[in-house]
Amino acid sequence: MNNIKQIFFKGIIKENPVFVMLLGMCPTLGVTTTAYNGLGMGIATMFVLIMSNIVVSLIKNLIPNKVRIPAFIVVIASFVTIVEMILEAFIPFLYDQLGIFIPLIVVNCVILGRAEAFASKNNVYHSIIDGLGMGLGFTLALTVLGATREILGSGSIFNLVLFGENANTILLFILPPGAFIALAYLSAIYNKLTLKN
Amino acid sequence: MQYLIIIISAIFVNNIVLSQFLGICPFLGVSKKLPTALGMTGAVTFVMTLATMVTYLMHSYLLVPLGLEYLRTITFILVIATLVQMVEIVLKKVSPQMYQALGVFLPLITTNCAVLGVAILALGMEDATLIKAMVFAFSNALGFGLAIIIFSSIREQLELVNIPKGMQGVPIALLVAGLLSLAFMGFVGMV
Amino acid sequence: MDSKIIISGSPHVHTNESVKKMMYKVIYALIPALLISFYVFGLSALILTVIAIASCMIFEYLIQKYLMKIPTTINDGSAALTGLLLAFNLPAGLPVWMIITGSLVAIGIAKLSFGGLGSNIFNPALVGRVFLLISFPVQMTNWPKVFENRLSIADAVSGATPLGYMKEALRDGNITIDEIMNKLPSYYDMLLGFIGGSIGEISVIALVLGGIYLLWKKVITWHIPVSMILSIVIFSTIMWSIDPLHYANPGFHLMTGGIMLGAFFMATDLVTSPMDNKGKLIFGAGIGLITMLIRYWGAYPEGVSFAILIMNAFVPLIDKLLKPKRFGA
Amino acid sequence: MLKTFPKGGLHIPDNKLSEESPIKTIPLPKIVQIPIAQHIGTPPEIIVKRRVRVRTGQLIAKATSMISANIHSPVTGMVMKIDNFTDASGYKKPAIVVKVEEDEWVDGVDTDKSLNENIDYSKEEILSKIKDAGIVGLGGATFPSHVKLNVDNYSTKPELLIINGVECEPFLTADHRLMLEKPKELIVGIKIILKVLGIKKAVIGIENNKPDAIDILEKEVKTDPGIEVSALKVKYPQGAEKQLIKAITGKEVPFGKFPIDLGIIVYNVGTVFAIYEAVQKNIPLIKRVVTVTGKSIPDPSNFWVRLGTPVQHLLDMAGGIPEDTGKIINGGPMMGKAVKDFSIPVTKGTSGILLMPQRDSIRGEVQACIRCSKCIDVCPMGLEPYLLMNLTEKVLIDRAKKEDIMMCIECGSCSYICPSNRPLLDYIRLGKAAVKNELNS
Amino acid sequence: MKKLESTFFNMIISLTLVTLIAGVSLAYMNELTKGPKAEARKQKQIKAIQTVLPEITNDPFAEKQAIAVEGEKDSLFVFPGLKNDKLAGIAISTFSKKGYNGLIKLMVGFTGKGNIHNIVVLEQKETPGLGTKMTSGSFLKQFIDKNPENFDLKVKKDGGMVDAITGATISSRAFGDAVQTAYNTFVNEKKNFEK
Amino acid sequence: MSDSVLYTVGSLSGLGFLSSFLLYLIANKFKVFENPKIDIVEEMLPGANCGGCGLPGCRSLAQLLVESEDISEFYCPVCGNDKMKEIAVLLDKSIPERKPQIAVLLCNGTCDARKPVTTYDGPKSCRISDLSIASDTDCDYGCDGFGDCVAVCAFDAIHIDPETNLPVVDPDKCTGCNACVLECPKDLLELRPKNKRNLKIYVACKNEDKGGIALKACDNACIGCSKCAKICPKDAILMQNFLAYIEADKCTLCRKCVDVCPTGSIIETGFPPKKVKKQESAVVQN
Ligand SMILES: Cc1cc2nc3c(=O)[nH]c(=O)nc-3n(C[C@H](O)[C@H](O)[C@H](O)COP(=O)(O)O)c2cc1C
Ligand SMILES: Cc1cc2nc3c(=O)[nH]c(=O)nc-3n(C[C@H](O)[C@H](O)[C@H](O)COP(=O)(O)O)c2cc1C
Ligand SMILES: Cc1cc2nc3c(=O)[nH]c(=O)nc-3n(C[C@H](O)[C@H](O)[C@H](O)COP(=O)(O)O)c2cc1C
Ligand SMILES: Cc1cc2nc3c(=O)[nH]c(=O)nc-3n(C[C@H](O)[C@H](O)[C@H](O)CO)c2cc1C
Ligand code: SF4
Ligand code: SF4
Ligand code: SF4
Ligand code: SF4
Ligand code: FES
Repeated sequence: MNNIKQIFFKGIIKENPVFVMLLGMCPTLGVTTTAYNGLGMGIATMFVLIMSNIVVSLIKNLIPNKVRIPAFIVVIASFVTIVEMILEAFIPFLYDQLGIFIPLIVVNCVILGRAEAFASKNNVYHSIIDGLGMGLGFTLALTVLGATREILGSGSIFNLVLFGENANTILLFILPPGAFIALAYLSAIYNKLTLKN
Repeated sequence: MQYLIIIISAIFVNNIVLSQFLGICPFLGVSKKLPTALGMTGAVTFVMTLATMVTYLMHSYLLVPLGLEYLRTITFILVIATLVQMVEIVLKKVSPQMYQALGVFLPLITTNCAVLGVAILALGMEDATLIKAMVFAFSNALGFGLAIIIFSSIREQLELVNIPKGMQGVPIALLVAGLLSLAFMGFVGMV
Repeated sequence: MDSKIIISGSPHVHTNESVKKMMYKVIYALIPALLISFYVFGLSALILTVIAIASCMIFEYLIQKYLMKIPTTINDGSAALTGLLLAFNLPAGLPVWMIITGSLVAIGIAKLSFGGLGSNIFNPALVGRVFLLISFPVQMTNWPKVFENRLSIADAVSGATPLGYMKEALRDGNITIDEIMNKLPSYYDMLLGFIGGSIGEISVIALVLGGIYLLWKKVITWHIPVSMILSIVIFSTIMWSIDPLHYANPGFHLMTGGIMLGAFFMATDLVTSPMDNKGKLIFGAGIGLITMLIRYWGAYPEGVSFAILIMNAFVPLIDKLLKPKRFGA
Repeated sequence: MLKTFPKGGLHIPDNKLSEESPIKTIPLPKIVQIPIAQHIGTPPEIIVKRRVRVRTGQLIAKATSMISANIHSPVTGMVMKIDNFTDASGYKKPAIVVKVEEDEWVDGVDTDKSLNENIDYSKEEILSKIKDAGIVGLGGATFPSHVKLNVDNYSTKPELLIINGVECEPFLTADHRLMLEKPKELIVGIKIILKVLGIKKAVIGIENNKPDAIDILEKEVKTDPGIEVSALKVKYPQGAEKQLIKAITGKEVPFGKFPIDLGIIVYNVGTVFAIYEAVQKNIPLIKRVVTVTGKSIPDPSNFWVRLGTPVQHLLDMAGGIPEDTGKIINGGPMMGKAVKDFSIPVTKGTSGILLMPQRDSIRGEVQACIRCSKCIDVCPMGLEPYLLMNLTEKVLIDRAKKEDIMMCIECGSCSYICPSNRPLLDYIRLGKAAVKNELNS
Repeated sequence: MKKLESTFFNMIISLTLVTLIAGVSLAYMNELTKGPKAEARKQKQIKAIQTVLPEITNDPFAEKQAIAVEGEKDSLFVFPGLKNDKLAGIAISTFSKKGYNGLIKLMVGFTGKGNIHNIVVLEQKETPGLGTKMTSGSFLKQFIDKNPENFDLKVKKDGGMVDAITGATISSRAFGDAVQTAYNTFVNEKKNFEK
Repeated sequence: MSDSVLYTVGSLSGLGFLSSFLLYLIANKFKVFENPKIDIVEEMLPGANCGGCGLPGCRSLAQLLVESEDISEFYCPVCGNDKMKEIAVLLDKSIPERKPQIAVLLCNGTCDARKPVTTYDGPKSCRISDLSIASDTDCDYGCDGFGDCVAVCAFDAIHIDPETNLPVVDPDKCTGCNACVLECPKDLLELRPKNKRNLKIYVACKNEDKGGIALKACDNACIGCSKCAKICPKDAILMQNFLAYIEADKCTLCRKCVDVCPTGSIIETGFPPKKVKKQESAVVQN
């Protein structure tokens, strides 16, 4: 039981994909102009992550080593395509916002990384937990980053205006340099907090 | 002239790493030393151009005629994955040194979203042709190279100064990337 | 230290020069330009300068003392200089909280995050300025008209910088350089500094004077200013001779915007420029080239700040590739 | 245009306080302490025992290997102890302590002060005389002179002899006074060396801040077409062999090579005088000129000093030890070594004793490098001292080696100029030691 | 179970199989979402049309018409809105390429008299915080109920009547330009729809 | 089934077929062998890259362990015996048992015992200060106290005690990696056997001067009086250069020598307090 807990929480804190492993940086930086986008991206990624973890751990022994990566990628890509279809059909607003980063979920290093490092070596149950933990860690990081950038850059949070429409906000934070800078300081804070524990 | 615009746009104005946010993982990961950054640039340039060529052809002559655009993601990534793995196997044999230097990052080119991203973006260009797509991919790879080379030389220099404890490692790397991106904002509007 | 015999490695003598003295020399060199800006923009320029310097020094003190927990270095004059140069790069009348934000970015992000004096890659004052420029484009391009509202701090009447005006006019098309030039201040005004712009960039004469003082005192070397100005002159002369109707003459480019401020005071920042003399020449030339690229074809009317920051990024690479010639090699 | 070396170097206030003071012969001290390790190479083997009486000029330690030099007793008296004593290096090393009784010279020595101009020895005789006399370079490196002079060891033919009269260190005036007072002897010494080398051409390099020395020597060489005096622009460290060669001939000695590879041999004026005395008068190397100086010293002077004389004795002769002494430096302020106390003996390599007042002795607070590139500008070897220090500090010794740390001649110009008070040379020395250790292991 | 070896046969079979299964499931998913996807795309436009037009009863999509614009490859789309078979207004999907970052796409609704009923921004890539303010109510409000016949769609700086977004004159200009194009089309096409 | 489904399945599986086919061809043509065990072993090693094994890093050790026939020469002090055995079993090789060791400081020249006679004014580094001066005290052999050893310890096991200005080794953290021993320019650190209660007896001095000179420099110096050597029942104490040295493998920890030492330079640790006699040992708690 303890084991399960460990697998679950390590994705959120000890091996947080964003702050610790530096994986999946592109969507992390690219879509987090608002908290909502970060959350959406996180959930979409989490879905793909869990599903592909399941399938990979199921078929891990059927796949010879040399075609391992292509095979895993096909699995992942299928789920991404499915997410893409679902989003386009049912949440078109988010689909537009996330843009090119939806197909790029395929190459989000977190997913292939987990498939390679965890799911291909563990059973289905553990893989689900791992996917859930990692996915939550990822979602959390994206949402926090999105929120930070949205508050500083647009003066709102989850599209809720905080300072009035004409307030001067620090535009830089919703532009590319701001993404890097905000994440830099968030991870500094993260380091500080986790080091203390 | 239009090629020049594509090139300048890809390298400076819409730099793939600094303003498009593609390929950040290798950008942060393999940039601790200048020589590895150079190796990575070479690998990415090669894979990116080749991949864009193949995917472009596949898109125009297979997917579009058959009405299968929705398979774009899966087919592209399959092609790229296969390609990278082939490059990896060949490199291991031909130049073990370079293989050593790039280590785990060659397989990571597969999951380098820059490659897939550029392949997809290349389709969206106005009046796309095969040559244009390839020039686009090539110059984006150069943009990646420029960014990662500067970045790694900065990181090598930072090895020699005393970074405050809390900023060491990831934060300072991200901060440098941020300031680099800030500086490159100067190029906006140029094309 | 008690009166024991002291032991240390050679050499046992040292120059009189110190970091602090160098920083103060730069500050002295900036005083003429500062006085002109007080004369031109009045009270609001004074407020801007005071707030920028004070907030830079306070941030340096607070961050070093409470966040980094290291001895503070506010006495070495570098924070004050950063504050002064930041102020030089801002328009008079900028809201106070924005000035303070700029100081925080300059000192906190661009300087102390890297470890403080000597460790930073990018020029702190310019990072502060560009951060503000991108974040608050409206306020940052709101230039008070010269000699108006000098004694009040009420909302100033906004004017334009010569470069900004030219860019806007050229974008509209159907107008030639000569027509634009006629509407701009005279060269005489530009030389003295009676034009719109950031408070420190306006007076070419005062800045050149300060630059000469620094050269004389050997705080800076000639390499960067000369190569930077030369490359601007060459590039703008080429464009001007190709199409004099749409590209202004080199003299205009030299006298407007932050070229002199950049060439003598900001590109020459020791910390963020190359060590080697050949490297300095390349660095300067690169700044000149990028400045003109941005002025001609970029979104911003003025490019010196960005150009310096971009070349700052190349400094480690230049340092790596260009080394002094070893004796006997 | 005066000649000088082009890259690097700097001007340091030269403070030649003892410039006007003629070289005095001082009374013998009560005891002398003669360290065995006085030169580069293997230390000689002690051949006297405790409680044995030795005479002035008697051989007391015999050269063992190829690069080694004899040591002679500088006084007459009883050997009291043979033990380890702290020397200028700060470490305890073997030394012979002799209680001084009188000054009775060994036989065959010509103590007559008159000039002897006739060189009637063969090349081989001269060489063995120099070797027997235990002469080593007195310019600083203390490299055994007979080794350097033995042209048969080299594949390149010598073409030019350079005499180093630069004395670029501030404060020191020993070479300057020697050139003023013994010009004729120096010329004879030069001729002796030329004879051994089998060449005709010699250049005496003197910095322009010693115009009187330049005048005197120029007068002396008028009759000798082969020897010329070259006045040089004042710039530290022009006295360093490689820089001097560059200044005079325009040639650069490549890293890892010796001047002889360019056909050049350099001797310090002090060495030349020692060679003159050894060959013409049979006097072994038991004394040298030492400048005793410092801003607070009552009477800055130049002395003829017997080797082994404690520093304390010299200071007594120069007016006593000032109250506020902070540093005792064996040598000049740029290259000299700070020593622990006044009991340290004068050795073959001691060109001066400099006392620094307390307030000048303490180093300024070390600050971060502001990349001002001044250290690069002054480095005469074209190195990047700031980088070498940083690399050593971060223990990146391999990289430091690639950046040519071993080329550093330890002139100290970089530490002198650094506005941040960075201890550049301290770290470079450490880096060099680390590289050497790595080579050994 | 032991892992399969990387033999020729195994490699080909397994990868082919994986792709095969992926293909089947994707095709199936595609069939499933095809309808909703098209519907979603349509809904987006319909919603925009409904916002910019007064109350209508018809399906404007049914009578959609493409109108070519001079010098452009893309065309405008005109959606007539009828209330009880009478023309209530015309929605025009228009665009301008003069935006700060290129294309700006709007849906502009005109009442029969040519008054602007409402405007919706369909697509824009302007700089966040600057050009993007064109989607805000305070900027759009100034166009509502104006008739471009007497409301000059140029920005004030250029002698028109539009209050530009501060710091984003270019975007504002492009916005006005797109509305102007729509209005021109409206004037040309209006009679075709008046029954 | 519609055409589109057919096309989808056809083209996708065709692509899959093609990729695997190509991959197989290329993989066969460019085969390289790299022992996968190296990775496995490397993962088992601590990854501190401390150099305790005498090699540049953990991977080098892993490679040697895998590739050499005889691995008895190689030992990672950080892993300890158990882990090394585990690796040996994995590789089907055998290794000899090694005693765990811990670093001790052979100097007890505390601030009180050894007064400085000069002031050193230079970079705070033992190695650098040693380049310009043997010591700022009269003892040439003692600790400089600038903590070069502290900086080099990858396990945070050494700290300078501000009271004594001497480094103190934390017996729980020290892995016996030897890094500090190699680093100290004065050769003052030595690895001695580690046992359960951290029982140790050793001479904490390296001063080779004659007794009188040594004592003048430092109150805690070994003066080479040989009393300990005489009393030692196991002949475990070696006298050389006016200095005693206790050989760890002969010493039975009987503590006889401790009592006879007139200067208290023999240090005992880990023993229950004796009837109060020599308490100098309390100064160094390692
Ligand atoms: C290890 C060593 C070997 C040397 N070998 C030679 C030699 O073979 N030939 C020679 O002419 N000088 C030789 N020298 C002497 C140097 O050329 C030079 O004269 C001496 O080191 C003093 O120069 P400096 O004070 O500038 O270092 C040697 C010096 C050293 C330290
Ligand atoms: C930095 C530096 C400065 C030196 N300055 C002098 C000097 O002023 N006068 C001098 O005779 N030798 C000086 N030397 C020593 C010379 O390089 C060289 O050792 C000497 O001239 C060789 O002659 P010698 O073998 O007779 O000593 C200096 C060496 C160094 C490294
Ligand atoms: C990074 C950046 C982004 C900009 N984005 C826009 C934009 O989205 N829309 C726009 O009209 N102007 C934008 N501008 C400003 C234009 O370059 C130009 O200065 C401005 O539109 C005209 O100035 P004004 O509106 O203050 O008169 C941007 C400028 C920069 C530097
Ligand atoms: C010649 C000279 C120019 C300088 N220019 C700048 C500058 O442009 N911006 C700045 O923040 N500091 C400047 N400084 C101060 C100092 O170098 C700067 O704060 C460091 O970059 C901080 O590490 C300058 C200093 C000198 C000596
Ligand atoms: S001490 Fe070495 S590095 Fe410094 S200036 Fe002299 S030669 Fe150059
Ligand atoms: S002189 Fe000092 S501050 Fe200047 S570059 Fe060299 S080390 Fe740095
Ligand atoms: S034990 Fe050695 S390395 Fe450690 S502080 Fe003492 S002298 Fe320095
Ligand atoms: S104290 Fe010494 S031996 Fe022990 S772990 Fe630290 S460096 Fe290694
Ligand atoms: S997510 Fe883009 S490279 Fe990793």
